[in-house]
Amino acid sequence: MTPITAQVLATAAGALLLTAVLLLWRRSISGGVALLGLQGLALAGLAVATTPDGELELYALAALLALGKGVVIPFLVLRTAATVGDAGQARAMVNPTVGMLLAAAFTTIAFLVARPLVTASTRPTAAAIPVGLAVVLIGFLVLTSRTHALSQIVGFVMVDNGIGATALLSTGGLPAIIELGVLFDVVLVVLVLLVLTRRIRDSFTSIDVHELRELRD
Amino acid sequence: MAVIPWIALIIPAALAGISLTLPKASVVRHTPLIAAAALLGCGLLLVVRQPDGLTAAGGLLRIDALTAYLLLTVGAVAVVATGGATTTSANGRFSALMCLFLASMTLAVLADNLGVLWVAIEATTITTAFLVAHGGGRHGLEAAWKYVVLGSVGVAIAFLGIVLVFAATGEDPTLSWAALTTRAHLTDSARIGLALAVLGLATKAGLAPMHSWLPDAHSQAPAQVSGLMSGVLLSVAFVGILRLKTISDHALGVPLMRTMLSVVGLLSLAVAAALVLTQRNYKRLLAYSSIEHMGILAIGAAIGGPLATGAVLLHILGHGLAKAGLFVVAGRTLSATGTHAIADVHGLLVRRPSLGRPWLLGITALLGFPPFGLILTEIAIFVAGYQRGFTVVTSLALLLLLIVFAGLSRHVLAMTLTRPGTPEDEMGVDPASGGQRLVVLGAFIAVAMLPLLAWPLSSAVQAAVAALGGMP
Amino acid sequence: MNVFLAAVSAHALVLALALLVALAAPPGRGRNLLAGGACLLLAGSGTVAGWVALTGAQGRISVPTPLAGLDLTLVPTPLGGLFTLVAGGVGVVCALYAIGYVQGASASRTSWSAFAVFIAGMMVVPLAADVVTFLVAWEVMAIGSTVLVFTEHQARASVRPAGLWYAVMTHLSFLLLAAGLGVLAAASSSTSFADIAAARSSGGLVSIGFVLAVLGFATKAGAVPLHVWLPRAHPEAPSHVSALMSAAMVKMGIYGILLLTRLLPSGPGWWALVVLGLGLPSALYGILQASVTSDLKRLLAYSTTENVGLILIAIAVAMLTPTRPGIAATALLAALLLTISHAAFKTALFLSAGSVLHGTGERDLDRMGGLALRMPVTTGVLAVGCLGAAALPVTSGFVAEWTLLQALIHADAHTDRLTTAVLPLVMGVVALTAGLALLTFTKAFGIASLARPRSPGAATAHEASPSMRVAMVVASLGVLAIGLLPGQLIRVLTTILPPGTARATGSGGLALPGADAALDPTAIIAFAVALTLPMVLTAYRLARRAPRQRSPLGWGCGGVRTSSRMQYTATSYAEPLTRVFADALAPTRDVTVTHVEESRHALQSMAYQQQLVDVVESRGYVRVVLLLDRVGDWGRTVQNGNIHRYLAFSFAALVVVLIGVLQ
Amino acid sequence: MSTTLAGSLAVAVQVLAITLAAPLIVGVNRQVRARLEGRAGAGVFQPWRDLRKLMRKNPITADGVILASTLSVALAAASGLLVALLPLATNLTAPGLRGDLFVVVSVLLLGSVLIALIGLDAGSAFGGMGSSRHMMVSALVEPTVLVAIYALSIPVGASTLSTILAARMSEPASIVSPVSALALVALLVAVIAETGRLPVDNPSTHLELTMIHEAMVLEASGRDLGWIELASWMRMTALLGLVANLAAPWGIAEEFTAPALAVGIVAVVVKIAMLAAVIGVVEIFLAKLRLFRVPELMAGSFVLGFLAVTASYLTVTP
Repeated sequence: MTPITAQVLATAAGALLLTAVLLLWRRSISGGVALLGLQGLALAGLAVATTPDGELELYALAALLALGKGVVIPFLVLRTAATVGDAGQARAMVNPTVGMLLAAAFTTIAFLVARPLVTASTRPTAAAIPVGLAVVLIGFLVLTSRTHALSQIVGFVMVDNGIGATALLSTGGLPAIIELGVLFDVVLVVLVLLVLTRRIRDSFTSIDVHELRELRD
Repeated sequence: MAVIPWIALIIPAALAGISLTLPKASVVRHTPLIAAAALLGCGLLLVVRQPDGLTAAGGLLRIDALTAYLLLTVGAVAVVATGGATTTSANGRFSALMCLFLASMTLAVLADNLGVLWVAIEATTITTAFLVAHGGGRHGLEAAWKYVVLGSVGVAIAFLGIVLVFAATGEDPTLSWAALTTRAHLTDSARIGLALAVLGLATKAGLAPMHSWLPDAHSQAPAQVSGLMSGVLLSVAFVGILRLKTISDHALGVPLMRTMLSVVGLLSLAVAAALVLTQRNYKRLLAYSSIEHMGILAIGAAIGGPLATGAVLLHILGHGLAKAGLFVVAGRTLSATGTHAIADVHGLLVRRPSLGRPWLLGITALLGFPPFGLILTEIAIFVAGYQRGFTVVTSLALLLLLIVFAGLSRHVLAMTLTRPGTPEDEMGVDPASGGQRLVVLGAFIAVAMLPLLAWPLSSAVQAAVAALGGMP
Repeated sequence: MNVFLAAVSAHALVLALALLVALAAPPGRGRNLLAGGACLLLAGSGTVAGWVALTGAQGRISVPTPLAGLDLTLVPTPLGGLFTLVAGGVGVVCALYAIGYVQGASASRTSWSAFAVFIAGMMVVPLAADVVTFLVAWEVMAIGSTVLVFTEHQARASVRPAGLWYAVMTHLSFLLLAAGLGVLAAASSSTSFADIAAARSSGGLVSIGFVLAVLGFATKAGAVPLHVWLPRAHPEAPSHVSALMSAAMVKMGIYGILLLTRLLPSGPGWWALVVLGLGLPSALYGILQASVTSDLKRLLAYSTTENVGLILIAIAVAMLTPTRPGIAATALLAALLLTISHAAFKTALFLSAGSVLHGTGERDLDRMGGLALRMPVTTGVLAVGCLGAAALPVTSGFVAEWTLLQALIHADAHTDRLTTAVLPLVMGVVALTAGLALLTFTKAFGIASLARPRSPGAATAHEASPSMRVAMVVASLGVLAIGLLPGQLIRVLTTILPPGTARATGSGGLALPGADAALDPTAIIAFAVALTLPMVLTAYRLARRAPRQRSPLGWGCGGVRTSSRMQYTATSYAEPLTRVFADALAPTRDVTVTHVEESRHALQSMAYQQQLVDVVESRGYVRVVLLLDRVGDWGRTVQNGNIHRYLAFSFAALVVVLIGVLQ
Repeated sequence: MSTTLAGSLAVAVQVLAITLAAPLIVGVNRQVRARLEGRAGAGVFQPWRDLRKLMRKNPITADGVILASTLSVALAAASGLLVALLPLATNLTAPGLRGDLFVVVSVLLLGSVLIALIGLDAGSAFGGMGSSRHMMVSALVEPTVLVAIYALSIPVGASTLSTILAARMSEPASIVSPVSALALVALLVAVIAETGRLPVDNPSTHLELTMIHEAMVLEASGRDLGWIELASWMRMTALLGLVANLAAPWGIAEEFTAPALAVGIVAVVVKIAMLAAVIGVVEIFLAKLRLFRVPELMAGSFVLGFLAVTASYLTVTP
């Protein structure tokens, strides 16, 4: 672990956590998507930092990650946000201050849970695993508290970024085929959700997911 | 022997391509049935040939007695679901997605590498998203949205689990199930990994508390899709849980999975019991009955031992066939009566015998009456439960099963028997053709034959149980 | 070729034949004859198998299933053989009766095949040799009877709730058994009954298993408080089915409890009190409800609960007196005799009730009357059945209750304090039950067949068809045969009872060395005939000198009109009893008075309406159903369609697992 | 002379004697009551004269009455059988006819059922009312009779009446023991209720709402009424004879010789007559109980029987 890669690792992990918290705080869609792009790039940086130098195809994988998570997904979401129209303020189920407190609580839980992982792992990057878990939990929080369809998609991608980060930190990256398969699946899921959002927009006239309550027992 | 799994994978995928490109509607309408028949054929071939742990595609896929048995189940249920249902607006896209859905389930069954298993399960969610929304209008969209969001989030948790299991393999990292089962010691992160993986797969298996998407998705999806999902997709995900349980029992000892599966099983039974009692929609009634049967399977897996595990595998086949047949009949009832509500449908047995009889027959199979095979498997699970010290869990399960029995029979009787004195509102005709009715009847007869087919089935089931490492 | 194997395989073949005939035969008389004949053959082959098992045949049949180590095995035992024999005998009579009786829905393909499955199920239950086979056979019996209860769902709206109660309570019985027998199998680590008996295991777990299994069997036997399905399902099922259910299926519950006493012989003292606690209320509450109801089939159903109560009391006495083997054996003999005698007279009663329903179209006693003239054979059978049920001399009921009384009387105080306190109480309850049974069956026979018909249906009653009459007469002959010659029956039962329990005396009488008592019904009959001959002769001579004269008007203190409404009905007959036992029955009475508009003092009309509902059901079960409905409604509010709530469920599960696994 | 033949002949003689004596006993009872009420009374042999008159008259039955004639003869036969089973004039019994506790009670109840059916068959409101009340009373009486005789059988160890009587004759002290006293009082109350004497039912009344026994036989006439009256008198005599013998067992014929039998018959008739006279005197002072107070009386007598049973348990030395 050369000092430079350690430095890149620290900044990337910090960026990941920061973007996650900011996403929870900011409520506008366009702002959120930008932060999501940033988070994708931070994840790519993390990928670069955790690969032992000289593994050429791993660098290619990191590039693909950056392209997928950093550029393609935000672009798609923004395009749908434009067509959908009222991209403005999305109502949140939980007011920001409570959101922040919950984020703090989940981060402590993440650190508590990750303690055995960190001690058990022999990898130098293991210390940063709690960051990945924290991002997963915060992503879940965004998903559960936002009523806007697109912000739910953002939440889902955040959860995925968190899991990717945990994977990179704890194992230095999954085998290439699996990594590619996962990325391909996530992109496909986002595409499906966006198509559904556009259809909901046509038939429900609003994409406030909280209104989707007709199917009940 | 090695080529069969490839056939099982490629045929559905190829058929998907064909149904997209070929203009002839008559062929495109039946491509899912052809794919299902192919799967059934491969399954039968594999079961007869008794493979013993052959790997293919560089260790990503695996063919052993368990996969052979599962392939047979997937094929059989798929034939019933696609063969029995009336494909009304079957355009190319619908058939293609159905074939892709079958292909992804086959991949999930054949997967040896946990990562491939995850990708396949996620693929099933993606392919079925638009199938659920197909023709359902507003409700279809709402069901699809909830299905995709909840399904993907649940499966993401599974992915986090798999990642931690991968981290726990320490020096020579491997995700191959066969290798993992031989690993004696795994680091502590395997505990969290396996627990999260099982929780994630429990979402796709429809186990509580991750079950909320299931009633909406299964009640809105067209008949053959919900038949397939309820019949075999839940079971494919459940077998994933069984595979993870084998790793956990081997590496971490038995208590972890016992407590987790017992709790999840009892929760599922409780949810099913609570929501079946005053249910108003008969397709949701079937969905909750699926949750109940998955609860029984979870408790059977928690009990472990060769008897209970054999019963679980046999129960998967029996329940899959019966549930697929029932969803198909429910679809036909919906198109005949035009209403979801139980209260609006009465006297099916007399006014529409072609709907009433299979409906009552299938529900009798689910309630656990002879001559259907589910009675035998449930008794085996209860007896094994008591013998392996699960006295409290099994007794609670029995109590909840009684409540589910009461709820289910109350609603089904209200639908099938006549209410003397109520005015006869008009009821549409049953759209199914003779062939489709025969397929459904054949499914129920197959479930009835299960306890009698001791000769061919017992060797297949015992081999599958052995493949699972005998479940200590 | 082992005899038992031959009998059971013949039984299986005939079942297949019966199902084939039921499904293939042309509707109408053709199907009734063929399917009825096949079911007759089926029950006959079952009786043969029972007889073979009873007379001590050996053998073992095991059918493999797809699950490893789970074979369905049948092994003949004398006790099981007796119950198969009883069920088979009743099955033969009911199948013969059904040929003439069934029409419309009860003659459909499903009814006939369900009838065959029901008979086959009951034949196999007593022969099952291990827990799994027993439970599967139990459910075969359950499905057969449930389908049959629903046959007439198009005719009456009350069939569906009755059938639902029946299905759910039967499933409760199945689950209790699965739990009880499962625990017993776990305690002795093997599912076969022989091993459970050999293991002689004891301890807390076995007690739990015993209590659960007894409750399961009591539910099927219809013992209070688990009896609520019986008065609902029996009146709604076709008569030949309710006869089979009441006479044979209920006995499978009794067989189960007897099996338990054989599997766990050395149980603690309080086990007997559990069985007694089920027996006493069943006997008293059952006959009380029977005495006040006016629906004939509901009356017979409650009388089944009463007889089950008496059988349970006999079994409890057998369990209470281990130190006095003579008394315990006599009590066990009493239980067996009560079972066989109840099977005989209850079949006769239900078949005659069916014939009355067939002839008059009425089920309510208040609308019957004068059937003695119009339906002589049915009235004769009803008379014999009622005599048997009221345990009056020369019938099977009399012999059975006599044996029970001997066991109670001679179990004197030398045993322990427990029996000293319990026995007088049991004696009082049995005596009161016998008294109320007397009133019930006097009412049933008197109101139904004597005096003037109370409804047009009763007035135009026509006798039953030949096959029904033959079946009814055979059943009543059974009652009289056991009543007159109990000695022959004792010779058959020796294989079950411990040696020296009872001896058959010369003229077919019965001697109980254990309780040093003897009964010779033929002698009593001989003396009675000797007495009546001179009286009949003098009556005949007097009749020639002073012939009987008929007059349209009765005396009735000089004011009687000849309308049939002046006669007492079943409800009014039981009115004094309802008043005496008002707090146990909780009748709801309301009198609605409509005045003439002009003045408050002149009455236009007055209506009296009394409603007697089963207290156990209205106070206990209805509350449980309401609670379940509230749980259902609460469950539906939880699943309210809000995606955020669903996501919160998943999130909470994730956090719980994370923390739970932390450790 | 084999014992069976002797026993049967003795029982036949007893039945004949009691058949002839029964009207006499009723005559005595009525004569005593008449004298105490200041009336001249119709003489002790009036019941025989009534019987002869009834047997010769033409019976009239209304339309719709089906089994009147056969039931009345059967009732007489049942009473005859009851007399045969009870140890009245002689303690000897035919082999099959050992007066076992349950057999006696069953034959007694057979009589009750037959007369209830006669009441129902009459087809009038009074017949139904009488029959319903009679069955309710006999349903509540049966536990008392069974428990009372059961209490008496415990010190003796056998439940046949003849052995109980023989045991009581051998040691007279047991007659005045608390067990026997309680049991006898309970049995007496039960017998009074069963035979329809005051305070349960007024035999001489024709007031529609109060009569129980009379209501059932309201429609009977001619020889039907004759058979029924004879049967109920024989029943009353037999039951009173049982109570009398249990209280004072002496004089009963032990073996089958002419003098012993004669003494036995005379002794039992005298004892029953005295008991009938005592009942006659007591009835003068009693008013009829309201129908729904009768269950309390029955409950009281049952408790007496129950106490007798528990008392007998305590005194029995293990």
